Amino acid sequence: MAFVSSGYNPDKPMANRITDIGPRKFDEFYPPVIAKNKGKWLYHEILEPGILVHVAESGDEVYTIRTGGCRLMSVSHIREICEIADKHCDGHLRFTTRNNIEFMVDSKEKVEPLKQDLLSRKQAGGCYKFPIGGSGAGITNIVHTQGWIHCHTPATDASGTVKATMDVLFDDFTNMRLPAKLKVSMACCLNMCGAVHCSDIAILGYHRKPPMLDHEYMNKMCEIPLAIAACPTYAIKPAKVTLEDGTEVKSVSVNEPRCMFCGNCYTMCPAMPLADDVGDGIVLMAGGKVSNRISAPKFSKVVVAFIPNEMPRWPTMTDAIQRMVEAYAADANKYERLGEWAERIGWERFFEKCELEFTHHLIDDFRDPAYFTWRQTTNFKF
Amino acid sequence: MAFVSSGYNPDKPMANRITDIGPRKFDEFYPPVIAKNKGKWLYHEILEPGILVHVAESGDEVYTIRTGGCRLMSVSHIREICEIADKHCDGHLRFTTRNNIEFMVDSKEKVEPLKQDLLSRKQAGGCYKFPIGGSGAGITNIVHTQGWIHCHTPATDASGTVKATMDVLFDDFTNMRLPAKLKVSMACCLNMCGAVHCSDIAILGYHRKPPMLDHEYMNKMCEIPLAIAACPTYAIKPAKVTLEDGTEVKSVSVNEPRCMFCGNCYTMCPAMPLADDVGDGIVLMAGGKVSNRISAPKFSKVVVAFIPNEMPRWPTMTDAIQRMVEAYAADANKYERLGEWAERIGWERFFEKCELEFTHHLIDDFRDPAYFTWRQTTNFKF
Amino acid sequence: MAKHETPLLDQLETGPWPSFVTDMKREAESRAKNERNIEYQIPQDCCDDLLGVLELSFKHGRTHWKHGGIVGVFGYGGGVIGRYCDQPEMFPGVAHFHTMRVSQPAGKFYTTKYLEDICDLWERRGSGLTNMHGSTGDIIFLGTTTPQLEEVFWELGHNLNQDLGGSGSNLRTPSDCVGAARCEWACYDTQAICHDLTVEYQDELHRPAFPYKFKFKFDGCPNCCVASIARSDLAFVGTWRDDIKIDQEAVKAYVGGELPPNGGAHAGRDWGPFDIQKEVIDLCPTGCMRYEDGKLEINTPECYRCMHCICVMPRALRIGNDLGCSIFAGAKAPILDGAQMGSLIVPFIKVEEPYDEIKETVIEPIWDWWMEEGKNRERLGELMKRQGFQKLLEVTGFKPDPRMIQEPRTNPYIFWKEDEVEGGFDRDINEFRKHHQR
Amino acid sequence: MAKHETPLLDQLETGPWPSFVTDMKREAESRAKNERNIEYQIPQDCCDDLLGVLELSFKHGRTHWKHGGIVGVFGYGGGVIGRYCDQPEMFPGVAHFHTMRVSQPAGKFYTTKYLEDICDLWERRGSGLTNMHGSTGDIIFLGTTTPQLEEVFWELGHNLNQDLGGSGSNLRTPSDCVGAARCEWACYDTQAICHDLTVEYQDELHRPAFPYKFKFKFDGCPNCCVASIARSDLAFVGTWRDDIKIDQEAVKAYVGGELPPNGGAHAGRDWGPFDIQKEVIDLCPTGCMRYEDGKLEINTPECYRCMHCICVMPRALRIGNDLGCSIFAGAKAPILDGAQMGSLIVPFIKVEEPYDEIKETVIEPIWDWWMEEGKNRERLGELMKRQGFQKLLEVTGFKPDPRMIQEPRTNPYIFWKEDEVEGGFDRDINEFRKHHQR
Ligand code: SRM
Ligand code: SRM
Ligand code: SRM
Ligand code: SRM
Ligand code: SF4
Ligand code: SF4
Ligand code: SF4
Ligand code: SF4
Ligand code: SF4
Ligand code: SF4
Ligand code: SF4
Ligand code: SF4
Repeated sequence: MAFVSSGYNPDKPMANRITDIGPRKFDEFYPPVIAKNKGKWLYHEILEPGILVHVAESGDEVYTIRTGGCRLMSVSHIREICEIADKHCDGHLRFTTRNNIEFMVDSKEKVEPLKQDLLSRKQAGGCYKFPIGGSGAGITNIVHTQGWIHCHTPATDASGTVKATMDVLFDDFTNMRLPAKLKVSMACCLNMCGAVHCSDIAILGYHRKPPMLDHEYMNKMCEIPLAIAACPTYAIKPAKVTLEDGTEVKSVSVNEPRCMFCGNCYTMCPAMPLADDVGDGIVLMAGGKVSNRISAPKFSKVVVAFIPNEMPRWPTMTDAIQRMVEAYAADANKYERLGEWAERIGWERFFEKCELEFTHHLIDDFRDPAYFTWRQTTNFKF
Repeated sequence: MAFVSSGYNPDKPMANRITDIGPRKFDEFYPPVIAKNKGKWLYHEILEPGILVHVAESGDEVYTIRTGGCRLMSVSHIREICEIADKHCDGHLRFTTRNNIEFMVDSKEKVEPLKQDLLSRKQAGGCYKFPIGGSGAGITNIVHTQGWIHCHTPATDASGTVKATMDVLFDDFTNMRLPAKLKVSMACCLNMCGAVHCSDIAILGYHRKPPMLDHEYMNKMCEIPLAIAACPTYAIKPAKVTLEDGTEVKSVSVNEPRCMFCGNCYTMCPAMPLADDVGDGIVLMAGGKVSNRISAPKFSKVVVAFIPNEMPRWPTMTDAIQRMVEAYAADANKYERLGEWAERIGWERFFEKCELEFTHHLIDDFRDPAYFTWRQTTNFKF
Repeated sequence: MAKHETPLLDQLETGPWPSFVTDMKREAESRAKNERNIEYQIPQDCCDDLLGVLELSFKHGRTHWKHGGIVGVFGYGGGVIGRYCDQPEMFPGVAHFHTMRVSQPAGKFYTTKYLEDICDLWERRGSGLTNMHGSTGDIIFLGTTTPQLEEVFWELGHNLNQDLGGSGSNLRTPSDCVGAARCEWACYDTQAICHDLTVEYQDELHRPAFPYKFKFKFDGCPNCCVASIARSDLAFVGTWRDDIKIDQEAVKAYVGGELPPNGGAHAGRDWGPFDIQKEVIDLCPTGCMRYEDGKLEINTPECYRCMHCICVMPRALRIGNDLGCSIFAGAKAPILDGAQMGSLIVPFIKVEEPYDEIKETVIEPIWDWWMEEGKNRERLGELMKRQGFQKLLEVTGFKPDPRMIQEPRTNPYIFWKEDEVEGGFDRDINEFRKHHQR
Repeated sequence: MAKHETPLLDQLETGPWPSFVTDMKREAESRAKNERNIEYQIPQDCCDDLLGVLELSFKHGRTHWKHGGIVGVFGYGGGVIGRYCDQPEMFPGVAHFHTMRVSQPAGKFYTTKYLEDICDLWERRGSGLTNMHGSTGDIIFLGTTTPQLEEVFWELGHNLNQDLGGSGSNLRTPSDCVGAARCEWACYDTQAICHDLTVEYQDELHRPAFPYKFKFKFDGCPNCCVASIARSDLAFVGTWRDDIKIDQEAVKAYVGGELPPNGGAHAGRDWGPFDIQKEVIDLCPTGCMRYEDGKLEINTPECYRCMHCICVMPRALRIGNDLGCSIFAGAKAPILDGAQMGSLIVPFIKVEEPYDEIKETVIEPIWDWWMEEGKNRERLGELMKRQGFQKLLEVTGFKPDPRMIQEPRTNPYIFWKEDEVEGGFDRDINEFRKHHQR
């Protein structure tokens, strides 16, 4: 393959350079019905799962078909999306804040052909390319992170856990039987790139072993002071180490009981890897929310301390998630989010109803505010 | 006055010594109706403010008249209590957990004479000796601490503030018009000897100036290292100081912005007094509770950051307390405690309705958990 | 004629509430008169001088007491609070004015005989002023001189069969609610266990072996009339595990307006006719009640035992039969890290003499841990915060229970122990490097 | 024929949900075929190798990526995430595999023309794999080599009028909810301000001058469809100050069952006939609604604008007319001190172009403070925690408002400043000693 220059001249990086222009302006991209009725919408209705109509003061309508997206998306797939949008939507579309694809048309007649077209497209293994759903009181797409596709600190894979989970939750993507929306999110390490800390159900990758110390290379590959400074719990100290061959090298030692397995040291110093086949796995959290509807936003709570990585389909994890969804579906009141339900029935009942074991790991012992999560009233259920 | 020996011999302290016998056993002191029906009470009724009847399975009844007590009580006053108890109650009585005196009789006929006797007893200035009340949905006695009567760190007086407050709240001591019980408590410094941290309304003495440094005497009167160690905010450091006469002495310095005026240093070191006529005064707190009824116990919240000490009757303070009581009485639902009411209407409304100014001092800025008290939802009222 | 002018204090001698000033003056006068020819063992004018020093504080807005140093009775580390006046020449009667804490009887019932004996003793050997009672629960003897401490202690022990209470880094005098003695809601005998533990742990109460103070309080039910859950290192709160007993006829009587709701507690205002739906069913925090066709139902497993329905209809609803208590640990006042409410460590335990299970499986393992690990001046609640709830589970062997938490942790920062993780923490970096180049 | 065997990944090619594996294979195959004769600027088999490396991770349970060091485009401090494979010999196609963040248009509307241009560019100069979109909101170009970074950037700027997004200690790419473009509840134009601030603060977005990352997110109403309150340093959430507009006829239509509650969101189950009392009035968090005699009333001053009633009856209830937003500061993910939700710092502000008030009285004073006082890697929320909410009030000049707190402080530890206390802190100890002896 031959190098093809874009026009950029490495010797004169500033020549003809364009910077600081920002993104394209949104109004270049609005479909006409949106541009015309922006700010003048009257109401909406969900006609069937994944199909919405919004009605404007002008009487105009916009029909939206929401389809599930793998946010890890090839250009071939994007081109297919464009082909559909060209065919049905005058060349417009949008993505949602949860990585679904929305195809919009401006009249009811256009809905059915678009719908049929979308559902007819399948991948070789039988998966839908464009499943319709993710609206109303159901489960929408899982927002997730990089996982083993692109990051250096994941404790699990993102795309894989998400595919496995969406497959078992698929009926609730295409349906609206739940008491309220149920948002599932995924993040592959405790940096939690996303809003998993406020999701109805959250899948989190977590390490459980302190970093390995590549003593021989420590001082070659890393700025030792930076590695030491990176540790939030001050677990890393400088150390002199004698290698097998008798040479003494500068390295570090880790006070293991203080280590919270955060991987910050590895980010600063490649000689401190902490990934581990059995140490790493999944933490499940539940009961968070973001909206202010009825109750304030809430953080998700840890409900399963650890589930091993079981590739390729993480069955123990998806079973636990399904149990939570089913217990919630069976027991919550209409409009009640999962966390509101858990608080109403009490977490002691949540664990019972979801058939999850309560272990000591779930009791907060991290810093001062831990104390506020302990039970400080006789108001509990036997 | 001549020394009269009890029998104790200072030269032989162990001779004939009696120790570790503990308190008198409770059952020596039960009135017969209590001894007989203990554990077999069926129900109670408050016949009128301060007068209760408890009915036992046996059909026996015990009538209790609760009277207000100054817990700072002379032996002359106690003897008068005994005189009443001998006359009406076969020589028995009890004190409540809030320093009221309870006279118990075993039949209804005995109530009226006892009541008349109690109410007939007044002090020279017209104060009741034995006001009857403090029951049901009213205001009972204020639990309090030592104040200027006996402690070395008070920022206000206890008995004085309590007398002033009970005088303005007296109608609610003898009445039961409130939505629920309203407990007022008092503590004269931030050690908070009592349960003011969980009271519907709490009066708290608070210092606002760091300790004075009696450099000349510091090293003579104190163990400087102990003074330094006593400071919870690490504000005290050792220092060398040159006195007016040129001598250099060992002393301490205080990092004033770090000082939280807790007086721990003064407890350890008399050369660091912090009492001040204008610096000291009152903090008002509100909205705490202890019972688990309907809602969990709650801490009181600071609602007025500072009120100067206004001896002898603290009118600014009692006015603010009265405004809270009246706003609560007017607006709360039946059975709703003050803190439950404030949370239901929102603290923004509480300050309005009680006509209290909201100042920046009331925003928590003490350590990490402060953050949990900030508003983290759009659910607020304009 | 009063020894000191007290123009400010005098203004507290009017108004309806009893005046402590009038009462102190009464005692001052009684001492001045000394009609019974008592051999006062401390200055006869101590009450006058106390009024004087208090007036001065009212004038200055500052206390006139100094820290009391360490005074006490031989062999005990607590029970006495030393106190000196910072104007001893002006107020010689209270120049030394130590407080003694006298261990009150559980339930605070008294005979007049006992109180009179107490009064006689304290009038002779102290100021004749008391607190009935101190915030912890003791009878407080307010103000005497150092030489009198041993004398008072001797007389208490020899003549009144009465010991001192706690102060310092000791077990503090336990206290309780009136409970079964006169309350229909007591789930265990608060007086019995309060007394038993006080006597059992006399050594801990008198001789400082703890990192800091330690308090027991006993509440017969979740109404918490002695505020145990807010201010004791171990709070014992009565509870039950079975059904609330319902008398359907009495329920109807409440509904029909024949019985006053809440035992008449709201009689001071016309709240309108009793509405069981609004006042009970809708306020039940768990929504576990139903009133239909004149029948009240409670779905017991969902009930919090919050007492509300029972309080509102005491003649219709009664606590269950399977009685015991819940134990909460670590409550304390705010200094320093903010107040702590007690945290549930034992959801249910039977309260039966001789209380061996409570002593041996709860109190003593916790004390052992705290005495081992607690820093100087660190309360149990602070140790729990510092070392974590898990540590308390470890030292007691209690099973983790979701009842112990209000909600699970929101942070995933679980500090896994090496023995909990398959393969442990030791790994071979060179093995790893075979699969992951540097 | 695939370059690597992927038996584990192959098992993710069945089931109803779209398979990312199938999609990656599709791209791998498309590159292998290269029907359009593209001059691939990075290894043609990069998608094959990415499948291979992922299969290996599925086998080992460990990632095979190393930290990427600092790579980027000249003059920018962000927009690129460097990444190297730890098995470059086995997977040369992804040995260097850097990500580029491309600033998405507000609202995430696109024309197919634009997307196709993007695809053409990325197919030539990168892996042909993207994320639509990243968690912050950017279009993610997944994987290219270092030499291609400048080339892609050049083409984006010159041919597509398109800039990179943020990474590093910069302003991150702002993002918004669909808002007024297609939602009846938008209280301000989220796209307009999102775009305006992104353009206004390009320098802050591209050139690291901050202590750490900083995020803006724009939600048109309290439903928070872009989760601003949970994950942005400054969250702008639409709100209003006047009455909710009520169409009483439409209310009746809901009550009569003619209109589906919640816009049909609950159609998947038979929840029984709509009960306005149970489903709306009783669930209103403030109890400020009443439905009597066929008329719905809302007591506006008590309303939280929580959206519930509006969500349930979108054709009957509409947001008010006095529109603006509330601003929340400091939300962030848990690392390190636990997650933070945004805290209310501006209860109400108008959102009107050119947004001067928002920029000059909110954003910039806060940035000045944070740049002055923030430690390295300290988010705004952490600075607020460390220096206290009062400090934020000081630097912005906002008036303290009870709306800023959920509840007042429970501890009395107010750190009074010397100038707030009469007489200041300096006192004469000898003067004091005249009244208080040592
Ligand atoms: C398209 C999208 C906005 C966008 O800019 O892309 C959107 C669109 C709508 N949201 Fe949303 N929400 C969208 C993400 C969110 C999020 C963010 C998230 O999940 O990460 C939230 C907050 C989640 C949370 O609380 O944890 C969110 C919480 C809501 C709520 C509050 C639900 C609740 O019970 O708490 C409503 C109100 C409702 O459902 O009645 C709502 C309502 C709506 C309405 C009905 C607004 C309207 O009138 O058009 C839209 C259709 C909802 C539906 O399909 O049921 N939207 N909505 C997002 C679609 C994501 C997706 O692909 O599934
Ligand atoms: C006598 C005393 C116990 C003692 O051992 O001395 C006592 C006695 C009773 N309490 Fe109490 N409580 C007593 C202090 C308390 C305290 C402690 C305190 O205030 O420091 C509390 C907790 C306060 C709090 O929650 O902040 C307390 C919270 C209650 C409650 C719960 C009230 C609520 O609405 O939260 C009830 C139930 C009720 O009132 O229906 C209750 C109910 C009762 C009953 C009705 C119990 C009974 O069946 O006999 C007694 C009469 C109450 C009345 O007069 O209204 N008692 N009660 C205490 C009287 C103090 C006084 O002199 O006023
Ligand atoms: C006498 C009494 C107040 C009263 O007027 O009733 C009292 C008086 C003192 N308390 Fe207290 N406390 C008294 C009950 C309490 C309570 C209430 C309780 O026990 O239920 C508390 C709050 C609950 C708790 O334990 O947390 C209490 C929390 C404190 C503290 C803060 C302890 C903490 O861990 O937060 C201190 C400071 C200290 O220990 O250094 C303290 C310290 C003191 C000292 C010893 C002052 C000192 O710093 O050395 C006071 C002696 C005053 C004097 O001259 O007599 N006192 N103290 C109470 C004891 C009487 C009794 O035995 O019945
Ligand atoms: C790509 C993306 C995840 C994704 O797959 O979508 C991402 C990927 C990374 N994030 Fe993130 N974060 C991404 C959105 C987020 C979000 C969500 C958001 O912005 O709404 C958060 C939580 C919100 C927040 O900011 O608190 C987030 C919180 C973090 C943190 C924790 C920051 C903190 O203060 O708590 C780190 C750690 C760090 O900064 O060192 C981090 C670090 C990282 C790094 C740079 C890894 C590192 O330690 O150096 C990841 C690079 C992965 C890679 O190879 O590409 N990422 N990161 C998201 C950015 C895409 C985009 O631009 O659209
Ligand atoms: S969550 Fe962790 S592992 Fe996953 S992309 Fe973010 S930083 Fe990387
Ligand atoms: S993983 Fe985190 S806590 Fe453990 S040593 Fe590394 S930086 Fe420190
Ligand atoms: S509250 Fe403070 S000043 Fe008052 S008695 Fe207790 S320790 Fe002394
Ligand atoms: S008053 Fe408290 S905070 Fe201030 S110097 Fe003394 S010990 Fe420290
Ligand atoms: S705590 Fe319960 S048992 Fe004890 S007196 Fe109060 S109501 Fe009765
Ligand atoms: S005790 Fe409380 S929780 Fe139980 S039924 Fe009665 S009101 Fe409900
Ligand atoms: S946040 Fe509000 S305005 Fe924005 S899309 Fe969601 S519902 Fe509409
Ligand atoms: S928006 Fe929420 S608070 Fe306001 S009336 Fe509707 S339900 Fe009630």
